[in-house]
Amino acid sequence: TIAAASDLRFALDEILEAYREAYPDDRVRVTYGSSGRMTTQILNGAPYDIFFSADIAYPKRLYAEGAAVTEPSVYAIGRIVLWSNRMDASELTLEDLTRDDIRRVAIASPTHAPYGVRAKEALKAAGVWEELQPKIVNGDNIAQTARMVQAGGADIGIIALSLAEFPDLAEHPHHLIDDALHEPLTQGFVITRRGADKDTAHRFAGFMGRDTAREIMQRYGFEMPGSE
Amino acid sequence: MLDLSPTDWMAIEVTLKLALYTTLILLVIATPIAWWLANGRGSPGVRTAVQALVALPLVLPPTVLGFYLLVLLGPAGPVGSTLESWGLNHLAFTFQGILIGSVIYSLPFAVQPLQQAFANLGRRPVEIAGSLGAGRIDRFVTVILPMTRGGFIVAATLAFAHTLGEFGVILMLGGAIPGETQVLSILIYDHAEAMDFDSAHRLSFGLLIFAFAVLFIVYAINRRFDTVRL
Amino acid sequence: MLDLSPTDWMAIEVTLKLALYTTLILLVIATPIAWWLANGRGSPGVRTAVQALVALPLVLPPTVLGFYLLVLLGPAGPVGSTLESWGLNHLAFTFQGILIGSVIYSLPFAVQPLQQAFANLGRRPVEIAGSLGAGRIDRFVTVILPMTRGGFIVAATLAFAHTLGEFGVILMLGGAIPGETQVLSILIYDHAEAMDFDSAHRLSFGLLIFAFAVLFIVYAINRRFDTVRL
Amino acid sequence: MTRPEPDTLRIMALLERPGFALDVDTAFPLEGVTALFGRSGCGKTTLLRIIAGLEHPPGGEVHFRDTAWQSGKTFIPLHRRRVGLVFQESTLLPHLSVRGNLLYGYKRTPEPLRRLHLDEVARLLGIDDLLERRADQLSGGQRQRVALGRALLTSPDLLLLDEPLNALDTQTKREIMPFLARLSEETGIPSLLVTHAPDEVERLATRVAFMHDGQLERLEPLRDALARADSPLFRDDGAVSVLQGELGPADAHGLHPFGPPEAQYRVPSTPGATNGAGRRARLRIDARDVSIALSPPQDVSILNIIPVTIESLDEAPGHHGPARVLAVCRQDDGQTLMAELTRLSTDRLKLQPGARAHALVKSVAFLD
Amino acid sequence: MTRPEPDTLRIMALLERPGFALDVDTAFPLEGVTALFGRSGCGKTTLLRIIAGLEHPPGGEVHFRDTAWQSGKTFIPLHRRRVGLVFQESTLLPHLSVRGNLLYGYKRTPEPLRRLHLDEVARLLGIDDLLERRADQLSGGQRQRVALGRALLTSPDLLLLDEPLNALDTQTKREIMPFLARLSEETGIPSLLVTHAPDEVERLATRVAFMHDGQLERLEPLRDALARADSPLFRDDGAVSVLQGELGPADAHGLHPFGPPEAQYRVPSTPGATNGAGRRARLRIDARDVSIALSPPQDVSILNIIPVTIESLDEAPGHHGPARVLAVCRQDDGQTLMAELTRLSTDRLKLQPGARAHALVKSVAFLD
Ligand SMILES: Nc1ncnc2c1ncn2[C@@H]1O[C@H](COP(=O)(O)OP(=O)(O)OP(=O)(O)O)[C@@H](O)[C@H]1O
Ligand SMILES: Nc1ncnc2c1ncn2[C@@H]1O[C@H](COP(=O)(O)OP(=O)(O)OP(=O)(O)O)[C@@H](O)[C@H]1O
Ligand SMILES: [Mg+2]
Ligand SMILES: [Mg+2]
Repeated sequence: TIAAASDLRFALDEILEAYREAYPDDRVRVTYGSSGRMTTQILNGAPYDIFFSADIAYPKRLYAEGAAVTEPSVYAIGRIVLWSNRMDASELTLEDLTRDDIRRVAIASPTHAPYGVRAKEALKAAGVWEELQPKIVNGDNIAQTARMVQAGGADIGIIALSLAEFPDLAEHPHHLIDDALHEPLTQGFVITRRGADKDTAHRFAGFMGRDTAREIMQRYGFEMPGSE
Repeated sequence: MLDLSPTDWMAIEVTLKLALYTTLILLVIATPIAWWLANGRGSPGVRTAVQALVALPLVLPPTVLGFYLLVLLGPAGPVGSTLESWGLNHLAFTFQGILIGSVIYSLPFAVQPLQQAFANLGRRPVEIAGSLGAGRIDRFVTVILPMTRGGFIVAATLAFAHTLGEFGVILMLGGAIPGETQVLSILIYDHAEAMDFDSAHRLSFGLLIFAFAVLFIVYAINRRFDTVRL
Repeated sequence: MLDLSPTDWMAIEVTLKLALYTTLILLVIATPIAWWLANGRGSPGVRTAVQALVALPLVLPPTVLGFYLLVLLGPAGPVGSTLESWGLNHLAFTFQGILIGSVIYSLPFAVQPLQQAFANLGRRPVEIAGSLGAGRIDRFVTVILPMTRGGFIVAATLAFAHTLGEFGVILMLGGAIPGETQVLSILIYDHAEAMDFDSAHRLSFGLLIFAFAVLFIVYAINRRFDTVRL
Repeated sequence: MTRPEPDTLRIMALLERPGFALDVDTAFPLEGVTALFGRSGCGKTTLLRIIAGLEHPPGGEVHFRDTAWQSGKTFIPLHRRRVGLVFQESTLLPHLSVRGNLLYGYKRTPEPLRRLHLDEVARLLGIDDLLERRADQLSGGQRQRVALGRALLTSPDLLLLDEPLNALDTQTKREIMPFLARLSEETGIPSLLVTHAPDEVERLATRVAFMHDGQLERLEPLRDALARADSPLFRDDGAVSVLQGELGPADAHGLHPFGPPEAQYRVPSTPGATNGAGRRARLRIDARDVSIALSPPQDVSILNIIPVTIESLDEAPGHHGPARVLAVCRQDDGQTLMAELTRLSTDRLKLQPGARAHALVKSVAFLD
Repeated sequence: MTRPEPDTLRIMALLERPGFALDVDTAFPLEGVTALFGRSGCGKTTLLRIIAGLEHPPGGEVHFRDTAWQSGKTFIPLHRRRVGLVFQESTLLPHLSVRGNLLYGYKRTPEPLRRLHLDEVARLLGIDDLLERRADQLSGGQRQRVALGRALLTSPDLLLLDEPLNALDTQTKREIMPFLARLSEETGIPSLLVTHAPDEVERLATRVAFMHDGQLERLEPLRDALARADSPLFRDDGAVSVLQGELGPADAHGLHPFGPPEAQYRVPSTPGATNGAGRRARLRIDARDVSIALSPPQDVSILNIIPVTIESLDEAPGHHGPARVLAVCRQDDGQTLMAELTRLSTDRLKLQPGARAHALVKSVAFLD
């Protein structure tokens, strides 16, 4: 079983398809959720074999506590974008968020969601964080944040590029936020203690490093390590 | 001592306000519904259907319910857009919004115990009060209310406690805006997800103590006024 | 027609099993607790405290409650490690685990209406049955149970509906393993997260219809057996 | 029937239940106490509930004086009918104290209409020590008295009493009945009293309504009800005569003269009763307490020997069989006196309608 | 006191309540019907509840025959005491039909112990048409009869009846009382009957227990209770004598001879009663139905003129005041006959204890 951060959802689904084609005998299953919760669950005996986190800090912690058997390795770097389903986000900049016609800005929770942390950093760097405070609404995770915007509750949101590339959302343009404004969203994975002896786990870990997988990831807006 | 940050205090304030308002609003709304369900006119089929309907908010996962409410109350939804066309604000991500969400979500907890209490009462006390010259409202206040106090207590405490703990609907609909829609449960959740268990434990503990105290006092008072029924 | 995937069907099965078991277990557990709270011996202070305690699972955000349960039932926790030392499996991420979680989380909904129903009953019916030669259990089955049927219905339906919709505790404690701990509410949540609103709507709708049907039937049967109380 | 008449309570109602049908079309005079008498299950409680507005038979009519309480679409709810109601069972509000129960209706009675007050009523009903008790801490009879007091304290326009005294012991009843009798006389509140006790009927009733199987069979003044040989009231104690007359002052023996010289009784005074001299009073004489002699006997402890003319000789009512005869006699002042005799005695004395004789009246009782 | 004795129900209990204390230490013979008589609130219901085990006063003792029902740590719960209980109020199980109520206890009675059966009991109580009704669809008297029937159908070892007939009309009561009397005689089930109705006491009771303010004042056979001039039973109708004797066959006038030649009555037969000839019977004679004459009067409709010796002359009990005298007379067969006279008559006839006289007995009634 794979545990994966929710921003991986669409990309990983496609990778899995490719993997199943390549190894039809392997049984792989994926569960998406927030990285923090999954880390807690793994620490408490969750039956996950590989864990793809949205932030490398979590796998590092697992490794430190002995719940993971491999060193955390970076498999992708995420990007955040401005996205809206009401206006043309590609024409907007972070500074524009202070405009009066934008009443609500949705971000993922900056306390626990990695994308939220980065969004906050970016807004700070752009110098609008303080001013934006009253407009900010928080989503539980990046997917929920996207839904808040999609439902129209928020005018605009900062979401993962990987979600903005998803067909439903891709109808509306997005504005890629300069990755210099925030720390990189290094996404790391580990094989857990439970998965240590499973061939499939290792095989899948290897598969993630292959071109098929990297190509899919890139298509979904992830930057791949070492591809710059 | 629990030393709490200003965010914590704000969350506590919002939580209390939300729980209190929700409970009060629920009692006001649920009482006539429950009365009608228990004693009302109209075909029993219709009443049964309404009774089942009232329980439905429980069935959906809170975030899903929250999503539907967000669509409904947001600027694009029927309620939100109507409000906007009147020059008012839509309700998504506002305190009023999460209040509506809480009320809807906790409605069954208020209606069902009340309905049961009303049904159990029988018609004799009402008849007695009527024969002594008490009109409908008078009867309700001086006879039905005190005699079904137990049902009201159950309804109020379930609604109150449930609102304290509710977070799925509120998260979706409220967006965790400090001082406005960020309630304690969301804050605790937030801390827990961020693996900041210290803060989570501290707040949870405080919340539990507080809830326990409130419930204990309410139940103790209720017990004191207990009348034995023959 | 709703055309459902095998995952959906599995989730439906797990959900039904979970809701049914939870309701049954709750009725069994809650009945003695509620009886003791309403009529038991022991100091009123202790009973009031227990009454408040029973309501507390409601107060914590479900995922936080789930977290505590996870710690408790997981391999490192007191319960989990005891089980492991007996050569059994710990309970986290198993059906039994989420069953325990659901039971604890819904306990107040079962206890409180029952307690109220028992308190309302008074002692006369029990005295009558006793004078006619019925022992404790006999009395319970033939007098108390039928006369507090309303309370049991409320308890059962609230517990049932609430378990259908519950997902915070289950998500944390169960980890959404298809066929084992992935219940409908989690699946719907998942679909919603995946922006697969079609599936989410479809399942939500199905769940609502199903819940409505169950509740309607239960309430309709209950109404038929209603006795008027003087 | 639908035209209301003043000073009556007119009821027309048809109510069907499985195995039972109430069919009443009658008018009760709104004066004094009307006793409602009938077997268990004959519909007495149901009738009271219709009058109170607690049952609402479609098409029914209830008119109180010239007010329509129920007629066509008109329906005045119970709490605006100003009716004092004592239920047959489980009658107190359990969440209130005795005082709370008593005052519940009192407080809701407009001040000028209040004719009775807490202290007085509580004292007369013997519940003044219980005022602070909770309703569930009372004995059956105490509860019943509180319920009665509570109804009285609303100073209603009409009292509907459903067996209000049946859990009370004889002595308590005796203390309460004069109070009720006085109440009906002094305040003029009309009442409808359901009872199975002939003593309550005799003591309190102005007239008697006999119900049978959901029908009102007869409504007649107490006097007539008692005088009729086949009255159901007699099933218990046999026929009874009630005499009216003036009561004189007590003589040296403690005996009061009663009635005109041609039919004068000497009656011992009862300490409890306030039978002052010169007062009109009612005497109750059981037919079986009256014997007939052709000549006035000597050396007999019987004080009252009244000359009468025998009017008729019928079979006595009740369970007494053909061996008993009820002799209806006319006193010389015109009032009727009944005597219950054995057939053997009538034969031996050769009693015939029209014959002159002496009635030996063994004992009498005051009715109020 | 703590040593159990056979064939009595021994109770020792002290129970304190605000404003009320029950203090009882007594033993009821377990035979026939013991009537519990006392004013409202004197503790009758409470006493029954202690016997049933529904109140549990610490330190109390209840022994039924040689079984300790309550003694020290021993406490047998109600459902194992085999007690048939009729509560004073709200007595039916509302979720069951009449049949369900009646059979509830019956089904829980071991087959060999069942002495009464549904059909019979329902018929005798006149509730056979109501069996399928829901408990809330009955009238007050119907409910009471179902509760009584339900208790009887458990064929208990002891019946505790708390005013079981008080919502019933006279006629229904008359139909039920012989059944209860027969039951107590034939099945030998002892019972404790709380009642306020003297007719029930006279008809059913073997002995009477008088309660007053939480105390059991006296427990005595019915005969004695009726004979005592100050018996509280008299507050209603005055003193009563009960005579026992043999009943002869009816003569041509429909009159039966009763008693030995030296004190022979002639009694009309009552159609309902089965007073066949040669049977022992009880006669009830109200003292106020008895007059005294010095010489046997002629030409009087009074049939029964019995020679007596006057034993004592007391002030009459009840509300009758000093003008009335109760003369206790001894018949020549040794039985006591009481006569209520006015003081004027005693003076005029110069009655004295020891004097010979004739008692004129106006009317008599059978007791069973
Ligand atoms: N709720 C009800 N549903 C159906 N039938 C009823 C209901 N209440 C009473 N009855 C029936 O209606 C008839 C009249 O009842 P009601 O209570 O008026 O009698 P009642 O004259 O007051 O008798 P009692 O002296 O025993 O109180 C009875 O035969 C009774 O069985
Ligand atoms: N639950 C209670 N708590 C306190 N006092 C009570 C309670 N029940 C009864 N009493 C009091 O105890 C006394 C005895 O009550 P009990 O019911 O035994 O009287 P009773 O003889 O049956 O009277 P009645 O003929 O009116 O039914 C009364 O003074 C009553 O007020
Ligand atoms: Mg009635
Ligand atoms: Mg009593």
